Amino acid sequence: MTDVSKAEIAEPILRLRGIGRRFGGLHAVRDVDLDVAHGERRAILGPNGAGKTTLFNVISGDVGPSSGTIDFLGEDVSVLPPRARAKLGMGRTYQKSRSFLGMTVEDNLYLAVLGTRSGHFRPISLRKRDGEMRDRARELADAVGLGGRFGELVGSLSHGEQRQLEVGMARASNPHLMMLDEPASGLSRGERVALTELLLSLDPAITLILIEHDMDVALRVADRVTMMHDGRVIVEGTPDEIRANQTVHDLYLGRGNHSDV
Amino acid sequence: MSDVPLLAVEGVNAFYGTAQALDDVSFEILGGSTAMVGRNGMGKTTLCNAIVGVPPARVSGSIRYNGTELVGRPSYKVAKLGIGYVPQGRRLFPSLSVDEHLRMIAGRGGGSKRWTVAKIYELFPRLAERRRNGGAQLSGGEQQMLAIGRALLTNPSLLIMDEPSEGLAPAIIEHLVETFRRLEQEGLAILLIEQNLGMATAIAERQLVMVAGSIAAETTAAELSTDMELQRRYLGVEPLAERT
Amino acid sequence: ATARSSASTIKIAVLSDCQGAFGSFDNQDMAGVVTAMAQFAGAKAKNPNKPRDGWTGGSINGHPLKLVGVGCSNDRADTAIKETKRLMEQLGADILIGPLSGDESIAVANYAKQHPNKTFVDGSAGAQDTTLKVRAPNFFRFNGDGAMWNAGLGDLAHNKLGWKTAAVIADDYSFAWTSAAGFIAEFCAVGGNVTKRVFPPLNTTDYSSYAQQMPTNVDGTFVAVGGAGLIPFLKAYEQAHGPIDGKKFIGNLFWGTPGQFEQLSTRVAGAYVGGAGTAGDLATKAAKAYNAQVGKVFKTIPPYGAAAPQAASTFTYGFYVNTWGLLAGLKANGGNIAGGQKSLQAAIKKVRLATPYGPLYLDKNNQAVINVFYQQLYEKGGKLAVKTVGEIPGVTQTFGGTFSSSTPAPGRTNPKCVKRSLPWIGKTIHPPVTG
Amino acid sequence: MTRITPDRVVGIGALVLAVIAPFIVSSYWVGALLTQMLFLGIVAASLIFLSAYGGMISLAQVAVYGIAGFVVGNATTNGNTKGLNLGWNPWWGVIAGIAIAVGVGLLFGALASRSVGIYFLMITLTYSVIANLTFGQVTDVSGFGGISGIPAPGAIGRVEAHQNRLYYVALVAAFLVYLLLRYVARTPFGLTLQGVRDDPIRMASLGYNVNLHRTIAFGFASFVASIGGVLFVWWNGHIDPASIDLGATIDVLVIAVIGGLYRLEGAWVGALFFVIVNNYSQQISFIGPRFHTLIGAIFLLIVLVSPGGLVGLWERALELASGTHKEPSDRTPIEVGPVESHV
Amino acid sequence: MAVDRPPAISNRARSLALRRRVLLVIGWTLLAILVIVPLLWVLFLAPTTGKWATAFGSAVHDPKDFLITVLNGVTAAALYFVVASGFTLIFGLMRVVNMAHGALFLFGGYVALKLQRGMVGEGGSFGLTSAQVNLTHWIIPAIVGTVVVAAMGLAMQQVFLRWNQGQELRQALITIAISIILADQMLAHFGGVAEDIAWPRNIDTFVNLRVQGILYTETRLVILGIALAIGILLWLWLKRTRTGMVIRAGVDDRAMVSALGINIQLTFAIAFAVGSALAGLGGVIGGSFASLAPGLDANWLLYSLVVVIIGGMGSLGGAAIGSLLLGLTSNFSAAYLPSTYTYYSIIFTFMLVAIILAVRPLGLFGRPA
Ligand SMILES: Nc1ncnc2c1ncn2[C@@H]1O[C@H](COP(=O)(O)OP(=O)(O)OP(=O)(O)O)[C@@H](O)[C@H]1O
Ligand SMILES: Nc1ncnc2c1ncn2[C@@H]1O[C@H](COP(=O)(O)OP(=O)(O)OP(=O)(O)O)[C@@H](O)[C@H]1O
Ligand SMILES: [Mg+2]
Ligand SMILES: [Mg+2]
Repeated sequence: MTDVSKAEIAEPILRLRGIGRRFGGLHAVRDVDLDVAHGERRAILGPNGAGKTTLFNVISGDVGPSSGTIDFLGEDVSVLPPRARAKLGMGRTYQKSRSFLGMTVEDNLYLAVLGTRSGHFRPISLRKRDGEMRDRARELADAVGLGGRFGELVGSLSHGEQRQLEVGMARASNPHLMMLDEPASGLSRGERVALTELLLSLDPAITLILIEHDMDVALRVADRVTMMHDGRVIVEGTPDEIRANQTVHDLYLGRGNHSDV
Repeated sequence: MSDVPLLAVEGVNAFYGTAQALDDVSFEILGGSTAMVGRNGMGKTTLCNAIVGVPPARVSGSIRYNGTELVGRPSYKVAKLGIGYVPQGRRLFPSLSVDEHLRMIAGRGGGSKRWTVAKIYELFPRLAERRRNGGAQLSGGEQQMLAIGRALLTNPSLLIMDEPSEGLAPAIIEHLVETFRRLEQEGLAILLIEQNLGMATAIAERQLVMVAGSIAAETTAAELSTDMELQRRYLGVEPLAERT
Repeated sequence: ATARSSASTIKIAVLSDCQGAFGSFDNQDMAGVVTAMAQFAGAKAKNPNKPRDGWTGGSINGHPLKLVGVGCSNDRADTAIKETKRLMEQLGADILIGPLSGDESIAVANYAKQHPNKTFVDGSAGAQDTTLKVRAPNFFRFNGDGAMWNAGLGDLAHNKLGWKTAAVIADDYSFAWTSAAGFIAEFCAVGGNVTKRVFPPLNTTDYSSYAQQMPTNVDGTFVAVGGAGLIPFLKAYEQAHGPIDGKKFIGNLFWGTPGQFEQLSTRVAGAYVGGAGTAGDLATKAAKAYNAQVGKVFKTIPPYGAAAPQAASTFTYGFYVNTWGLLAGLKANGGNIAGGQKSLQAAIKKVRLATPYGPLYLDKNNQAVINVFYQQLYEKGGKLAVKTVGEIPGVTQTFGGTFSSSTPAPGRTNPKCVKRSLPWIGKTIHPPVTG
Repeated sequence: MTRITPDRVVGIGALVLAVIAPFIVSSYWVGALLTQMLFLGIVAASLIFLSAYGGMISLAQVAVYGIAGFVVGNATTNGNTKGLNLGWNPWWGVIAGIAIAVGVGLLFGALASRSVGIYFLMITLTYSVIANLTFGQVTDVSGFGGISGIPAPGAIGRVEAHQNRLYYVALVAAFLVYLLLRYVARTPFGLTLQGVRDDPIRMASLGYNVNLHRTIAFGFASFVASIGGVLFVWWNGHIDPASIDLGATIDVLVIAVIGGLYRLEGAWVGALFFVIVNNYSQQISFIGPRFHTLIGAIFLLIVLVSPGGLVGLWERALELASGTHKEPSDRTPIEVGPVESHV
Repeated sequence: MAVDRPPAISNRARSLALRRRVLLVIGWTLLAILVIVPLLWVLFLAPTTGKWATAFGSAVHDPKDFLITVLNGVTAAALYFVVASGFTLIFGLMRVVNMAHGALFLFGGYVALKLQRGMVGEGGSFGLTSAQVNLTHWIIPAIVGTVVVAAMGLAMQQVFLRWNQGQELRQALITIAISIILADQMLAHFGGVAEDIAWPRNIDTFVNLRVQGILYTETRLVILGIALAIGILLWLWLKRTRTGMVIRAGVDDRAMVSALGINIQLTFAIAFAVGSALAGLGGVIGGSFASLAPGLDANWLLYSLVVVIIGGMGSLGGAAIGSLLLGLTSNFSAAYLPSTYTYYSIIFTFMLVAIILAVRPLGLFGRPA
């Protein structure tokens, strides 16, 4: 291993300093510092409207930060557009599904695979390359449980099935950093269990950041948890520390825990 | 109550093009809360839309509310009969602010005037803080709160909710469970579709299970939360013991 | 008798406008054609209240004249070409009468050049290029062009009204340029000076800025704004400079054409206007006979009502005189259209007509040399009326050499203001008029 | 390998008919109607391509086609009263026409690439108005009366004399355009375009340059449209601003919609229908000059009964015949993001 | 944990920052060219003689004509606003691209014109001067024209459009087809000659503005007043009642509004009728201001489109700004372009639209969700 890559491993894969985002007078995210190490599984918890999704949007570049810097893989990406960050190795899902409703599951995944590769504008199909990408799409569909609906238009999938597709699309480019925004929401219990398994079985080199209100999923998968409230990070710790933390219970989990059985 | 059920669903079929999404669904609700669970893509949303009259599925069969036939009736008339709807995916209006969502509906039509805009803000203080935000400028959970508030404001006597817990933080869910229990005691009937079994069983004693477009089983909250075999059969959950 | 019945049919098509700005004159066009057919070839109108239905019967030297189709254009060259193709190629016409307006006629003349074995006579189009520049040997025009129609006005303005300087406003396209060119060429020829030329784009709605910039320190203004723009321009002018003094205005045919001038209302009473080679109120025998003839063939010409008063319309007369020219040619060669119609074309070239509005012959470009009239608007019982006040004999297309096939076409800066001698200056006659 | 479907049978049948058409129909049909159908179909196909695969309903296709036509006109005529009269070889004219049209198309596309839905429609409509006004007002390159006497290349010869030659050239061009568009739709470029149509934000987060993609797609469609423009001026020998005015723009839109906005075949089906209706409606004597009313009514009827246009009707007929019934799909291609109102 | 050290600034980021700066410079330069240079030109630079001569010279040189041009621009804007406000309502709120708006405009004008001529009794085929027309002769036709067009728009919406709500292209084509039919029928019934509605004599006078001795025509000021009244009424209607909210919500998700117990079709019908009525009223005013003739329907449709596009869909304020820009641009380019170039004035207007849309893809006041 070269010095550079060693240094990279010592460095966090993602480092936020002083990140803030305002919407008019509202500070949706304020002064967030965050370091995520290579291969870490990080959960971000917080009450509704705490700023979790906004933080994701700032990291992925969908909205610009009002203040602060974002380093990814040791490079300052604060001014890069989303597509450049994707090419550097970020992949994400959206809280509200964003897939291509007029295309088949296969083509959705194909596009997700192609995104970080070259040849977006290629007006001819190369049998070998496309075949390989389509095989990869097939694999992904099977992995998220959509193998049986490979050829169908996404617009005719049920809500939960579209949520499954989201995860598949985020994985497609083999990103270094995968950000999942409430991947379990809308999934049935069976699918949630499958999702948890899937996340647990991910390549350990992949770094994962997860927003999730289902504690069964979040606390099982994460090895570190960040809790946000009113745009700020207020607690950080291991799942067990979080479970035991009184603030977390007061602000987020409530007295009993109805999150699931 | 008299012998007429509040909601009587009888032999309902629904199609998307040639694909059948509901297959001869029949059940009745006399009052109180009923929950329906089922895996993704089983037809739960299709059923809710069929009751309220929301496109695009083609629906046949009979759905009666207090004896009035709903199939073929435009949905605004269905809503006026006293059916409130919290749709899956929230379906807010991006062009309206939070406040406008509520004001647009408040005070319309007859019925009990139990709910007012102020009461909704009381129920979800978060919405009051965001009253000027557009429907698409809310966080996922806030959107869900607004969708619920919007439905309550129609002052329904039957409330149909399609996965209302989606995206909500655990504390809010807890809060909602209490609220719905209270409302049920005040006479509101609820049909709840849920993936969150905790919420489903906390609110409703009666549980319907939908599999592949039909009601496959009717059971109770207690049974559903404890009977792993039932869960595995209908919800695809592997009992923990079998996992490695 | 056998020779007669075996004589070949001559297939004729008419190209008129039934869409666009001139769309409502469709029936006038056909009325002109059918009247000539009735008068010179023994045809009968199919429907005395609907000229567009065409004629029945009619023959020249035993050759039946058959109407194979009426084309329907919209004052655009493209449509005119498409319709011409349909009429000539699909319906197989031998001879085309038309079209109605300027740019269409250039396109048809170009088409004619490509099809030397067919014969074309104009309808009422007045573009200068059609005969001056395109010069198709088989395209004939028995009406004047836009510049010729304004002959006499420059002489009138300078020598009778005493204008030394004038401003010109005209639509920014070729017909209006040509129309203005007729005034400018003559006004300058006799020593006047055009100090300002304004060309608002077509489709202008709000003329206020253009009206505002029309100079008031000139002796008079020549206006060649037409279509939907003339009334708004006049209104804007009133709003900018107060009521219009008719004596300080000269308009082109847009001001004087029956069916159109009525709309201007009495605000423009007193103004002189150029015509289009016609004079409806002419008291000569020939002119009266022409009106009567139209009234005999048709009772009404929709949508404008009674037929006879519409005889002097540019469109009725244009199609009439061109059809007449064609029939005169056919008569002269015995209705022979064999041999690529060469003998017919040679015969038409030699045609001389004594028209209701004076004698006429064709120049070397197949363009008629004609008499031109100008009119004056006046108030009669609270309504605007028009009377013919001047006739200029023998107007040629070249304006004494101002225009030729090698000079630049009339445009925003052409023709230049140059003094020169014109053959018809001082020869204006004041013809007898009715009413 | 290739299955025999009714679509294929009809398609091949239509192609065969098109090839032998000059031997079975009148020369007017070939020279005037069918040739016109072919190049109008090409322009409409460029619109359908953009709309079906890119979600961009462009009203600038006629403007681009006009630009190609005017460039060819200015470059290849000689001794006319209007235009630049460069007198080039017609083939150079074609190259210049297509190149300039594609260049302008790329510029148009770049400026419009951030607009979607109705706004895209409107910005492209203003392009078409600007093109129309520019050629109308700038008398150096055209002026209101336009350019006449535009020659076709020597190989095609005088169009008036050899109508079949231009017809076959147009047929080959249309066929190639059809194959090209169909092919491109399945390539990475085409699929990416469809992704951009469905969700540009997702595409950006997957690593795509959305605006660049839209721009290039627009340039590509301009290329196709400009082929139509070149054929048009060869066929017509003349072009003027009215050839690309609002009416002409709407004609092409109508052709695309009547044919069916979701399938490329629709372009030529719609064009054939349009050309025939236009040509014959006024020959119905009782309609006479009011044939626009008839045309309007026919369009209205088709839009009302079949969202998928004539091709949609055909598809529905096939379904009925085979017993499978599908709801008419109304994928409306314009999807406008909700707009906040703050009146 | 590693110590904080400044992150490597990549080449990509650097070139992006550079690109951003270049774009900024280009943007400002463009802005200067488009706004500041014309402003300086009009105010100080425009000469009265020479190659670049303009009609009036600069504002400093000839303040009176400058002020009149401003007034002309503003009052023309008022007319554009009246016509476009109905289009905004239908197009902006309901997302129906009503391509028949121009035809409705023309039809409203013709109805009023025929009625006015009937009332004055001078025979239908002769134009009237304002001296022959009193206030009633104008107001009654205006009301009738407006109401007839409202009914016609309503019928069009009920019969053809309501089944296709949300399918924007299809609706646009339906209205195109209707406008083709309407235009052809109007040509058949009202003829091809341009005609105009006469202003009543009471207002066809001049008002002394007491600035620079300007006598300004009252009719234009009346149009301005009508436009203001319409603007305020519409604003109140949409802001102070639920209708506005319901329409906007209905456009976002019709089925959901209905599922909340609101009869959205009724609301749409009312909105469509009002929008059409404004087209009719616009036709009456436009026919009095300018003229009525075949083909003008397309012009006014284009103006309405331009206004709404510049301003941003669904924004009344935007429509007002759009009208102002259109009115001022067309008047100023006609008066302050060098005299040998005024014929390009009309291109300028559309360039303006293209540039605005390129910079602000949703129009000046359009906001994304
Ligand atoms: N575009 C916007 N404009 C204005 N306010 C916004 C916008 N987007 C989000 N907000 C506000 O910012 C706050 C943070 O939103 P965010 O979506 O980040 O919350 P979240 O933590 O993801 O919540 P949830 O768990 O409910 O999804 C919310 O209160 C929301 O109302
Ligand atoms: N608009 C549509 N067009 C075609 N098919 C559809 C459509 N909506 C749903 N379906 C299909 O109908 C079936 C039932 O869908 P439905 O949305 O009712 O499921 P669900 O039980 O609500 O699922 P989930 O838990 O994921 O929300 C699914 O197979 C789905 O693919
Ligand atoms: Mg969120
Ligand atoms: Mg569902």
